[in-house]
Amino acid sequence: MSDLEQFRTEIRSWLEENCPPEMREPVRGEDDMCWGGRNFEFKNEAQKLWLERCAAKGYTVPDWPKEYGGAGLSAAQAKIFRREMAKLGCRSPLSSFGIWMLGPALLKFGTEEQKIHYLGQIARGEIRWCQGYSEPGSGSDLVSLQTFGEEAYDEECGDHWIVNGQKVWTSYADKADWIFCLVRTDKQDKYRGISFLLFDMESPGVSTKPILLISGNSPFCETFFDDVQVPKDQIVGEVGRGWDVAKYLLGHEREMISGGGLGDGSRSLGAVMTGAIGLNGLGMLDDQLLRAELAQFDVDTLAFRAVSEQFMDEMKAGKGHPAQPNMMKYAGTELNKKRHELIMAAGGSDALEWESEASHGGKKPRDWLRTKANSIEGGTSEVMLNVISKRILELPGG
Amino acid sequence: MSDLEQFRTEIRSWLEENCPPEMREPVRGEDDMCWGGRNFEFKNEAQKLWLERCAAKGYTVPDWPKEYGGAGLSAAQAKIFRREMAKLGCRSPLSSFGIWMLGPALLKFGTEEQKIHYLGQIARGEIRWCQGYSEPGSGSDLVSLQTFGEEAYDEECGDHWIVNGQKVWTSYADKADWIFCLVRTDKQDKYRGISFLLFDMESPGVSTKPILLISGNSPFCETFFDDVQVPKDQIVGEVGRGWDVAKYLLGHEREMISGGGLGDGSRSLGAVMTGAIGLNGLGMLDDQLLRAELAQFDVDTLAFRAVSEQFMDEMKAGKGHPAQPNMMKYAGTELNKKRHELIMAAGGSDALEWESEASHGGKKPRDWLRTKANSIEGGTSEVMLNVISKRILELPGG
Amino acid sequence: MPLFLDDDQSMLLDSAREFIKSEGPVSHFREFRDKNCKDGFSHALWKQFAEMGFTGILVSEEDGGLGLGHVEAGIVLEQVGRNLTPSPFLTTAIAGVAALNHAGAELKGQYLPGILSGDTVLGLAIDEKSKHRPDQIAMAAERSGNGFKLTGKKQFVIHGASADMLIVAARTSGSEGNADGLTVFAVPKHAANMDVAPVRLVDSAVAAHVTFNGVDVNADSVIGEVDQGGAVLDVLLTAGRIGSAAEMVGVGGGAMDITVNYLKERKQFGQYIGEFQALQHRASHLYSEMEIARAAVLKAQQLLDEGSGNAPLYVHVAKAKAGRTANLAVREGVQMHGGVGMTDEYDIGLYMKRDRALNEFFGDANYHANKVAELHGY
Amino acid sequence: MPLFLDDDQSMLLDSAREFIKSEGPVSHFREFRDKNCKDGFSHALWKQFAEMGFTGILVSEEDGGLGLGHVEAGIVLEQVGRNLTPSPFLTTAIAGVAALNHAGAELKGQYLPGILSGDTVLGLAIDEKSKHRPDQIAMAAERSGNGFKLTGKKQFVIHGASADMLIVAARTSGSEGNADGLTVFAVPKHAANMDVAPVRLVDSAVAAHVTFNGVDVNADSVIGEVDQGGAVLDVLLTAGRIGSAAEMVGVGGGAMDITVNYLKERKQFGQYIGEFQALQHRASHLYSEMEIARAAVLKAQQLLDEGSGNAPLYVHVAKAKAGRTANLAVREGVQMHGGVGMTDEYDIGLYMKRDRALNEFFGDANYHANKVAELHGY
Repeated sequence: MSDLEQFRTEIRSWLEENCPPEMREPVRGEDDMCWGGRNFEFKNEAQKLWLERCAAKGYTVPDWPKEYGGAGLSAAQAKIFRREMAKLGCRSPLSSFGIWMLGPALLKFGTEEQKIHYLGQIARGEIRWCQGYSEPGSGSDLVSLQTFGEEAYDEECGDHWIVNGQKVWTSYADKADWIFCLVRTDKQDKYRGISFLLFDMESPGVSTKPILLISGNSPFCETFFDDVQVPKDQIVGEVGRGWDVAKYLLGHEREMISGGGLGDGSRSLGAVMTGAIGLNGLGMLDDQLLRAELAQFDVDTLAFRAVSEQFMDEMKAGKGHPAQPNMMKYAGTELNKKRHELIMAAGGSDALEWESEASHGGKKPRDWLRTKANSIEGGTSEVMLNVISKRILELPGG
Repeated sequence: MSDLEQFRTEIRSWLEENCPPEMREPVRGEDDMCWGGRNFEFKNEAQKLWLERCAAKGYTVPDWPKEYGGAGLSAAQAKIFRREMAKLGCRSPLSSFGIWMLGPALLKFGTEEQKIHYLGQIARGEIRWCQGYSEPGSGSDLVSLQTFGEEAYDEECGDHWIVNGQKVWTSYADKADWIFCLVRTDKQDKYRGISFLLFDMESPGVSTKPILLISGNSPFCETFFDDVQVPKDQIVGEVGRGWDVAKYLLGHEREMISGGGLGDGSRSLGAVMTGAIGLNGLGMLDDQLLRAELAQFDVDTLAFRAVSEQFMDEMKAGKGHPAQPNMMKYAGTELNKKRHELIMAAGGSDALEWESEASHGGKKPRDWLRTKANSIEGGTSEVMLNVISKRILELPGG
Repeated sequence: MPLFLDDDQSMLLDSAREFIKSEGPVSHFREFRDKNCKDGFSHALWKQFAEMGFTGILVSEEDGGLGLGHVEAGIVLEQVGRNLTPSPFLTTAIAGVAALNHAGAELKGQYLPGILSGDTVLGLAIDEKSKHRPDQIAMAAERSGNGFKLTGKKQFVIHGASADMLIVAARTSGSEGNADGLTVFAVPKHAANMDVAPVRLVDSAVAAHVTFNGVDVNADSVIGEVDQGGAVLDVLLTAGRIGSAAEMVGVGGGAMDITVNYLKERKQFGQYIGEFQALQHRASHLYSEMEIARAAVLKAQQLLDEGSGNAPLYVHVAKAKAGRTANLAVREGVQMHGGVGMTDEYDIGLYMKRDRALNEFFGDANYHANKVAELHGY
Repeated sequence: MPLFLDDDQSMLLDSAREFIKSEGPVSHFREFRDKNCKDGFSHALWKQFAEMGFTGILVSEEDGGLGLGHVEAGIVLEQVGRNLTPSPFLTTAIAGVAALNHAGAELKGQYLPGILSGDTVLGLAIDEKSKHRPDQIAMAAERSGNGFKLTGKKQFVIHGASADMLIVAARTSGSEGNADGLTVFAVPKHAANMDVAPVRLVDSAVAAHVTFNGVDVNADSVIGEVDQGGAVLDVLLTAGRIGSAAEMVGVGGGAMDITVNYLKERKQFGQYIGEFQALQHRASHLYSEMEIARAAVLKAQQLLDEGSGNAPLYVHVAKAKAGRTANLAVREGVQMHGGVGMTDEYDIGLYMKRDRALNEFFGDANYHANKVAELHGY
């Protein structure tokens, strides 16, 4: 048996032994995931146990190096690990912007001290991170950032910046422990003047205000900085080069969001709908036009699943166009929006209920409305299309 | 009985008496229409007879004034006339760019002499006109015209222009008797420097070269002008104000082309397809996804038919936004392209045949390919959308 | 008749636009949503609708109404949609009255005056499944005494908990799927053995699940003829369909207008986002679709008012086209607003929610496109 | 196996790209179209395909081929599509060989050597209606003597008039619609009572209507088992479907590339039309769809070569997705070219014609999307 086959059987048996049954049920939305952090309340004992067991083996970040809290798996092993997780329906032990976004940036740009310190915390789910990019009046346009960090010195915290300004669309800023934040440290240089800072959300001068969304939820906040002191060593990359870090990191954010296109696991959306709609005398979904939309959607979803697999494989192998994440983000988020439009259509008047118990407090309509942000957050679809035309198709102008 | 009802019965009986049976069969493409002109060969006696009878009554241009060869019908009467023609399936007695395009421009900008002379010829189908707008390198961009008319004088033809240059996309220039043509008469003023000239295609120095299209047909030509003499009185509107005439006239061209969206008469495309595809056990078209596309298309077509009726009524009443023809042209041509995509899909491999007798020499694929020009000629869909955003939505910039 | 509003209709449009904009604007919707009141609409505004004469548009003159048609009803409904005005107007004064016009003098006398005065609200108990399937009504109405006993479930009954009377379609003979055998009843509120469970919907309207556990109704409560209720149901559904189509034209048009305005105000990368050609073209395409949808709805209204045989076909076309177009308008609207489009603070999201509910109400675009295919024999 | 080409496959791609670009470019297509030759393809080029080893890709090594798979076949087919190369490659070396691999030694010996040497061409006589409905094959094959007598009509038989042998699916038992009862025959050219009527298609390929007026074939001409031909037919259709999908990815990709290049060259209103954001966004969307379609096709090819149970599903997905995407590519391509896109002088129109034919070949996107729904039980 090949080493990889050997590995596969080991992983399989470890997962079977260690993944609690509750953690093999499909996730019911973001509230149902494990986000970790100082103040996180586990939904149940199983969720806590699953995180601890995975963290102990480095399985919260299987392909990170061991010394940074990962399991040091090779690309091939990591792929097998994900496959086996999927086969058993195991939930991800830890959902975290630290893993998805900050981690990759630290691995590339961080100092050895930063990697050991921050990546370890992330891998163990000790610190929950949020992202401070967008500001009022600069949604897709990050170079117009206003939040400013002024150099200062005092006994207590030595060389530091004093940060003042405001961010919007900071995901779960009210629940996060630390923030990674784009701050202007030089007012002259539009691009070079931005630095990538890390700081504790409990620092004096930090305050947050949740934004009420059309879904009725508030996953995002406005975040205010009033003379927040940030020590000089809490920077990733060089001073004034935060833009490089941010761009690299946006790539990962786009991959992450594009994942939405895959929907919940491998089931055909059309097959799921047979219950709600019923079949006609010929065994076809009893809503001809909806059936046609669903068939088309299933084709698109399965095809997108293929390109996602290819994208991952090419990334691991260092192939593929560097701007490809933009395409994935565009296609994946548009597909996910379509998915929820179809879920609403199939749900009919039941899916309109906003608060009732039968509707689980309006899960369908709230999820549907939530997906409308997919093609806006982390770079709008329009920005993705701009990037594709410039960097991949190399079309002129703009 | 109201006057209009009276009129309706009169028209009805006139049509029944005078429209030959051959002229009540559906038209089989542009070759099957009556275009008139010096060298036109009538398909059959009925076609000739139908033209003569209508021309005698002014019914080739029912709503033009009597003195210019029309029947002087009111808006309401003209609408009834069209309705009754449609009900009996009567063909249009005369298809003519003179009627559709030049006529309206002459009615608005022409001198009394020009109206009597040219409109009469058009109404009687004596002169076939073509349009000389586009030039190589200026497709949608008419202000960059290069064809130049230089002022000159000689005994024989008095004050005149000497026209040199080249046009493309001149419809049936090889069959047309006269051309209405945009010519630059002032090299300085980009907009004001263009004049709207009329001249005989038999004038010395005019030559044409048909363009072979992907449909295998050549309805368009390249047209070359080499020292063509054009008398000064053969201009519509003022010297240097041809742009106003052209813009006004483009509106009419756009209406005309938008008509394509209505397809052939009032039949549902889906209903037409039942023959080719067959029905399943539930009496539904036996191709579920095609059926869904057809149902959607029939909805769009019937809805477009409504907006066309509204557009006509509003025009006759002097209501409606002046830029509305751009919307009609955009929507109508896109719809017509969709219609022929569906006809090809329903036709399957039969509809791929290019020369066979069974396929009438590849009528379906050639018609399909022909429609691809609908959204290009007379202003591309992209230009239509630009105009809508500027003139109707009043969006900034560009 | 030309396919645009005549002078009287244009005058009605002006007054409806003025009135609803000032009395029932989006802020009015927010107020009633946020106070979370049990009815989900303002009874005071309902009385004002009556004072304006709107509630009598479809009521004949001999019954004290204006005796106008679906074109006039649509004029008011488009403004209701454009302002997201929460109101029982569509259910009560349009679909409900259309049915009551087929009722006997007694029932008319019982309910029309209250509707004309803005005191009475009606609910429509038609749907039994999550999707609109009026040809599959299964609810039983069995003869008992000189009346009937109703047993079954209804859902998506808008204003059901606030309604003074429910119009209920039930089966008095034949079996599910039969055209004949349906009967339409007027069931007064608080009828015994009737359980009304209100639920808040995505657009903050309040609908009810209504359970009939053997509800007794007497013979006088039948609207139209016993076993021939299919005809009455058609009239009710037709009025509801063209009415909701008109309201969706308002929702889509309103969403388009605030979005186009946003494109003219919002700056990114140092220019107005309305200067970006990609957005210009999408906005222009949306404009084109909205014009087509509006014309299709007006055409269907005129055909209905003429009593044309083409009316049923065009009503399906209108609901399908208006549904798809309004949906396009709100999706483009939210996307073009970007981040703020996701916030409750901006109105565009409210239009998206309203569109979703209106699309389902009286059958969605797929349902009606399918009917268009059926009517054409494929 | 990672979802991208391995080193050997990349090498094959390089040589296939080079070879077809130089030997079978669009100018080659034009040449054979304009000389209006009866076969519609170059026999010399077909021999070169053989010399390159392409015709043996799906032939096992013991039969003298390369014993490679659908991924390798697709690599060549994408280049064929990209260059619009007229060739019997798909019908003969892919779909035909896939069927012959299930034939007995005698039939193999009769035809495979000629295919490997580029002398033999096969035709596929499957479709009987204008739309692809292989589950409704009605053509009769009745036992007569120690063989069969074929009676019926076939159409859309590409290269049918040039083919040395036709692979014919007919019914030896059961009735239309039955899975069992089909048998696949190898019918040599010039068989008695067989009428072959060639027709030129929109893409200038030559297809045939074939009429069988009691054509006698002996028992040795059966490919696979009598009455069990459904299995052979599946293999043939699967190879044809994934093959035509790969070719369409080439057609769509080629159309996209020449269009993107045109956007960089053509000026209007004083700027490159590629600077217009509306066109940029549409081109970028097209790129995204092409990437997805290409990945779906490769996934299906890998699953087929692995013998995975998911392969049939993904083959339907691949043909449907490639079909819709290539169609989008040629429509956008012609429109973005503007007027010149309508002229025979420019190549983009040729891609549009080729796409139309390939979309129909082996079932169009609607057919395959419908199958995806059926496989999922709705």
